Amino acid sequence: MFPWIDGFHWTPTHIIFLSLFGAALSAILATAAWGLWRTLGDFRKHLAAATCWRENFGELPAVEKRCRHELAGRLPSRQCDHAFDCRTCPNYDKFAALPANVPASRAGVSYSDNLLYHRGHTWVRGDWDGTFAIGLDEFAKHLVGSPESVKLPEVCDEVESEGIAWTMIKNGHKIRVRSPLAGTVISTGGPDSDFYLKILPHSQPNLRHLLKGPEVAGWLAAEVDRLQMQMSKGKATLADGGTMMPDLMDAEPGSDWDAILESTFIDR
Amino acid sequence: MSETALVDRRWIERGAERASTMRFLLWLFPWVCLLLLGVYAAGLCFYYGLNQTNMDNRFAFGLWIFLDLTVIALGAGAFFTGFLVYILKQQDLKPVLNSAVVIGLTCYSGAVAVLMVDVGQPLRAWFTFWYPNTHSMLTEVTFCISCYLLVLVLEYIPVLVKNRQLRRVPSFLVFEHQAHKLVPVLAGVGAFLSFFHQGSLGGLYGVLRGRPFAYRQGFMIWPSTFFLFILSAIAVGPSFLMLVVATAEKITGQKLVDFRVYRKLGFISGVMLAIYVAAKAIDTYVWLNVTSPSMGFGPWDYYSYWPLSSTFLFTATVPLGLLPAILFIVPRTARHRGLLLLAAALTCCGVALNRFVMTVQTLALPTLPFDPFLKYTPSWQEVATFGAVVAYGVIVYSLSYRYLPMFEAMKGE
Amino acid sequence: MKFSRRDLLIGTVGITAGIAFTPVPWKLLGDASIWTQNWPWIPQPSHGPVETKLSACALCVAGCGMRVRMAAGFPVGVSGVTTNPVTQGALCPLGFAAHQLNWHPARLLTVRHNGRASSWPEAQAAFAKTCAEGPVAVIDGRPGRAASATLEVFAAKHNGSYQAVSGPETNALVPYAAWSEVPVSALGYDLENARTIVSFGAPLLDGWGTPGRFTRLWSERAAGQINPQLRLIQIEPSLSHTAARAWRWVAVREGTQSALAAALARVLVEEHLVKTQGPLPDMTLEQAAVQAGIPITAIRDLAHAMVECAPTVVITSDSDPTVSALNVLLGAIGTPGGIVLKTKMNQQHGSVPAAPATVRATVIDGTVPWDLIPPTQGEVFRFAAWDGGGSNADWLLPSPGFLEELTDIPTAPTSSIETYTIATNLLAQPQETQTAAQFFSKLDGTLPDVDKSIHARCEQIFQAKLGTIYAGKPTPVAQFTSGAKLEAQLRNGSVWLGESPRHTTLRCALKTWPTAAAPAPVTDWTATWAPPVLPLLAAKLYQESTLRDAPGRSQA
Amino acid sequence: MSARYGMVIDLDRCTGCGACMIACAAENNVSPPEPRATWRTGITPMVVRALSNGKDGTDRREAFIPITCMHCEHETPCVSVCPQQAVEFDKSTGIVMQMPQRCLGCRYCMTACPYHARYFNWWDPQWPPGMEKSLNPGVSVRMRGVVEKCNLCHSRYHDALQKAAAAGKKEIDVADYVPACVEACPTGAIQFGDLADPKDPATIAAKSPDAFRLLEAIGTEPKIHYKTTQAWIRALADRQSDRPTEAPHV
Repeated sequence: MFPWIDGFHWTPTHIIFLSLFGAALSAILATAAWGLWRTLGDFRKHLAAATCWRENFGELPAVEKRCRHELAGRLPSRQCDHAFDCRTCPNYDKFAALPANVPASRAGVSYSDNLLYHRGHTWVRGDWDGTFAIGLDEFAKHLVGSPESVKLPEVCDEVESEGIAWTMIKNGHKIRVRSPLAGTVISTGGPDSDFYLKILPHSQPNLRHLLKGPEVAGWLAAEVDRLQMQMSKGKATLADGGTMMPDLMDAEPGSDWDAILESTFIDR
Repeated sequence: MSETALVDRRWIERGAERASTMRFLLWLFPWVCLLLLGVYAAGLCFYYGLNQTNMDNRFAFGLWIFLDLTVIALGAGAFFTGFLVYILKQQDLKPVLNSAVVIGLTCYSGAVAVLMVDVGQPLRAWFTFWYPNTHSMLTEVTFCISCYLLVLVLEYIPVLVKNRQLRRVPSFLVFEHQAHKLVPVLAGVGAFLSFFHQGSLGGLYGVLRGRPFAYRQGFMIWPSTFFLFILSAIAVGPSFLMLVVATAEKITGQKLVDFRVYRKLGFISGVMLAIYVAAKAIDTYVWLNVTSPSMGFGPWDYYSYWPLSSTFLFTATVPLGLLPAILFIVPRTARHRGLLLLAAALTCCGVALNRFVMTVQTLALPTLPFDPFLKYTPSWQEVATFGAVVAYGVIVYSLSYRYLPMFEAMKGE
Repeated sequence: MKFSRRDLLIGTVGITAGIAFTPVPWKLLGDASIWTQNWPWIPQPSHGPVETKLSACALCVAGCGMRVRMAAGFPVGVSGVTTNPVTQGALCPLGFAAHQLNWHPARLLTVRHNGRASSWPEAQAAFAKTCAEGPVAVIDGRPGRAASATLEVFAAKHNGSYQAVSGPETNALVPYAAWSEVPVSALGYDLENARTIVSFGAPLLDGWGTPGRFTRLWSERAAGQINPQLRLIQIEPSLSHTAARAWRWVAVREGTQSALAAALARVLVEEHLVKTQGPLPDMTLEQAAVQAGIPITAIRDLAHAMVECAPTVVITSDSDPTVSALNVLLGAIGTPGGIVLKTKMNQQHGSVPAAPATVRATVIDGTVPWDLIPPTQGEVFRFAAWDGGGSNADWLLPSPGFLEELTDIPTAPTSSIETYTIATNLLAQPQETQTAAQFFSKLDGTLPDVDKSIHARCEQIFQAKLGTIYAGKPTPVAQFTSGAKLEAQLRNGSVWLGESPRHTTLRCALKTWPTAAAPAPVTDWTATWAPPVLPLLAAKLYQESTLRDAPGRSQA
Repeated sequence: MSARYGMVIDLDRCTGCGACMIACAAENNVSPPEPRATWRTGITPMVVRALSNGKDGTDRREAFIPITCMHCEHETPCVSVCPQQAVEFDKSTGIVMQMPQRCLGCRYCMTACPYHARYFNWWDPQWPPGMEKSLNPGVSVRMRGVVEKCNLCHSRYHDALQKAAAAGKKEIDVADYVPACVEACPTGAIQFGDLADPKDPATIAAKSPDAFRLLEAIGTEPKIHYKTTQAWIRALADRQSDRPTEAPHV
């Protein structure tokens, strides 16, 4: 195969044959190497979480990709094509200007107007000192109730936007909660305190991708419907009059929580 | 739901309808047994040597080479579908692409595994790369197949890491994301390699000047069988793919791909098959009237021994070649799912028969005038190893179907 | 720093990638394939000084000259000796693997008594005891050797009997010996001068007599010629190897060769194809033809073909006198190209006193064919180098194997000229083994010693000043200045060839047409092969190829 | 100058004794057969096979044909197919060399050989204890799983070369190089010589009208020639248009 090996002759066949296969093989290996290189690059550039999120978003069922403006009733129907990242959405302002119409009561669960909500059922609260508190919203709380264990990042750890902020274990289900924004963890709370994480973003963050006001109502309503659908797959009972009963996971162990949690926390 | 079932469920696509864990295990059980038996048989061959087989100095190749040639032909769907989707941009074939990759991977890895058992000194296999004789078709085959196996692995990884649990490892998912952009390159290289080794597998016999039954004239260094094998492989690949998917649909009771895909695959098979049959006819004519007589061999020397053998040539070309081609192409029949699948089945049988004739019949026929016509029946070890490859294919495909998004493109977006 | 799953993954990938860049996997690859090239369970040839020595093969009566290639003191290959006037460089197929016989699984290296392991002292004691009780019968398979003398003397001393058993070729000569009142050992076939040879089932091209002698003759004078100088007519029921290559093959019905002989005799005499007038068989031509299953016309043609090209000699595979009688009619006895008398120099054998009824012990020499079972009560002491299976003796006594015994080789039975060869033992005799002669000498020191008798024989040849010594080039004995020189030459593998035969002295009268004897089975070279086992490589002929059917003898 | 060693085998002289087979096996350290070995799995680099005219009864004729590697001169089938150069055509002698140590055991060369002169070691070679002392030091033992065939007793050629070199000659004395089978033939039916030398008796014999080669039409230019005066044997050299005769014992 190589000139220094017994039996090698500088014949045309040798040269043509080996160069052909050399080319093919190097093409294959180069491809593999390139893929690996790009992967490492993404990690270095902190794009990994975003990439994963985009991959996952791409495979969400259509019904779970609804645009916030549709949820807010500003549009009849629109699918998000920016992976829920309204910061990059060119049409955002155009639609945001339209009037919303969602009766606040439509939401099956309570929410606060001065919190920003993430589709992964976390809320964000900007504090005076420029840090941001992150917590689970009511919907998620009702679902999970009191988790058996919570695994929070260490202080000073970095969290990526759409990356996994913390994980909880409940009835043997591992729940991975997405971080609504990127930054450094400066303190950690938990189920008992009123927040889970306090983080300090690297720069003044753009929070446009988070839901607020009527969108939240619409979104939560939609979520409750979804929940209802998924649970009724097991046996058809749910909260009386649309308000959710607490600690559903304990109350209804029979349901397909696996699927429910996945769609709730958008974690495939 | 039991604990294992729960865990099992977590590895399955969200919202995917799959058989219960128990049923799945029951389905796997016989195949696993077959696989283990085959592995044991192969072990015997490694430990005691090839005297475990019924091959001999005259039947130096046997069941296994037939298996290799057939399986690799059937696996051709992988490269050709990839070629169509990524190079010729036939996006509507995307739904079956993943299963094509899985089929290809199993076929090729299976074939290579059997080859390793088939050689007398497996530990010297790498000599072929170290001291390659570039004039040998077998060298070409070895190089191509090992390179192409690499390609298939690289094509399979993205499918693999799409598994619900594996994808949670960010690096996997990111790699998948990046690798996906490069699949066209792989598809291109794969096509190149496949064209060559499918051909070389034909050349393997076509160059045998000492075996006038197999020897063919050709173009430059390539005998006509080189091109015939490429054609037949391309023809049978889509058919086999279609057959496998249809079987999967039957077993799982789910609609996996749209019927349009079937028709498209069928049409490709049909056209290729038609070209192949025509080429084969010309080749046979030239061989029987020019090539073979020039070496002192007449048709009688091939077909006088074993009455059945004379029908092989006809069977492989007409009922198992021309007929399916027609079924595939004529719209009235192609519209009919049953006929389409029948045609696919016929095509697969036809190509298998052709490979059988090229490998086994070639060796059974005597060359020396005072030689007898030889018979050979494989030993149980050979058969078991054969079965193991089939089992291996079924198992890998089943696992992939259950745990990987094989037909993701079907998800209504 | 905690160790996450991701670290593990990257670690493994890194390590595997890294290992590929170390020499380790490549070295392993190389070593693995080198290992396959010299597996410990595959023997390697022993290297050592290579030399070529001459000796002779003492495994059968033919005693062909052998050129032996020795490496590290062991024979690693044998071939014929081209300067040997008898074999002319030929050997039988089995000869080429004879050097492996000494390691044959059936090799006998322990004294066995009724199947149980025993020892030489015990055997000695047992034999001494029986000797004391009564007479001893000694059976010799190869009379005329130096060792034979020892056996004979011993038998005489113990008022026992010395019997010489003879092979098919010698037996075929017995009728002529009887009719012309000469010892069988004095007769031979003058093939070199014959023009037509009619063989009744004798495997002339398949191990008959001395390999090389007739085959050479045939290949030079007959092979492939439409009208050959030497016509070989093979009369045999089946198409044997000899029949296949014969000038003419006559398929005679099984066991009816004496009938055919009778028919031929009638045609020969009645149609005056021969000078002699009889005697004639009482069977008519028609009867004979019917018996033999051959049309009369064919028999006539055959008879004519026989005499067309004289001299003609008939050779039989067994001692059926009715067939032998044809030679008398043909006048092929005592005439060139017929049955001739060798120059008589050696003392005669064959006039054998029958074994007394009261023998207490029978000693069978290692040269006796394995399947010979002596018709005697009393203990049987059998010497053999290989166990032919089916123990047919009370005592099995290991004797030296191939090239392990110094012995001399008298004239081969079919030869028309006297020869003398010495088979020097190129290998040391294993101490587990003894020849019958050595066994006797242990009991009785006064017996003639083999080495001495060989010396005496050489001296005799030197004194007679007859014949020629064939070493590299032939030298007449007369030119030798000393017996010692001559003996040295003979001991180095040369051959002594006597004077060419005298024809006139042999006369043979036949009063009446003899009566047929029971026909012996047709043989081939595996039958004329004396050892009870064949070399393992012989299986190439009948197991690994379709050339021959497996011989009936034990492959051990 | 390069030699072309070959043979002319006179089939009329072959008595089918098989001496060449055994001499060959002994010379080349072929092991005694494994009990299960048959004519299809055994190792007989030189093999004598029976020919017949296909008739029965008294019309039947039989002959014998020694078959060994034909050392094809042109487009040597086995050389081009070997994937890893374990088969080599020696340009200086015309001998087709097989290198067992290089062989992978794929047996492609065996399917390529029209004369079936190649043999695969289906079993490990085995000798009874002690018999390895009788092995020819000039030839190495082949292991299980590799292909072997006639190398025209290459070790003898090598010895002849050394002898010539010792005598300060470039070319070997033809008398010094005689393959085992040639030496063994009791009827001198096998003529061995340098077919490139027009004066060599073998070359002359190969040109005689009785001489022929097996399957000449295939065009591999075998260097083993045969000779016979018998028409029916000659007829078996090439394919006839009618049904070929079956070999006996098969």
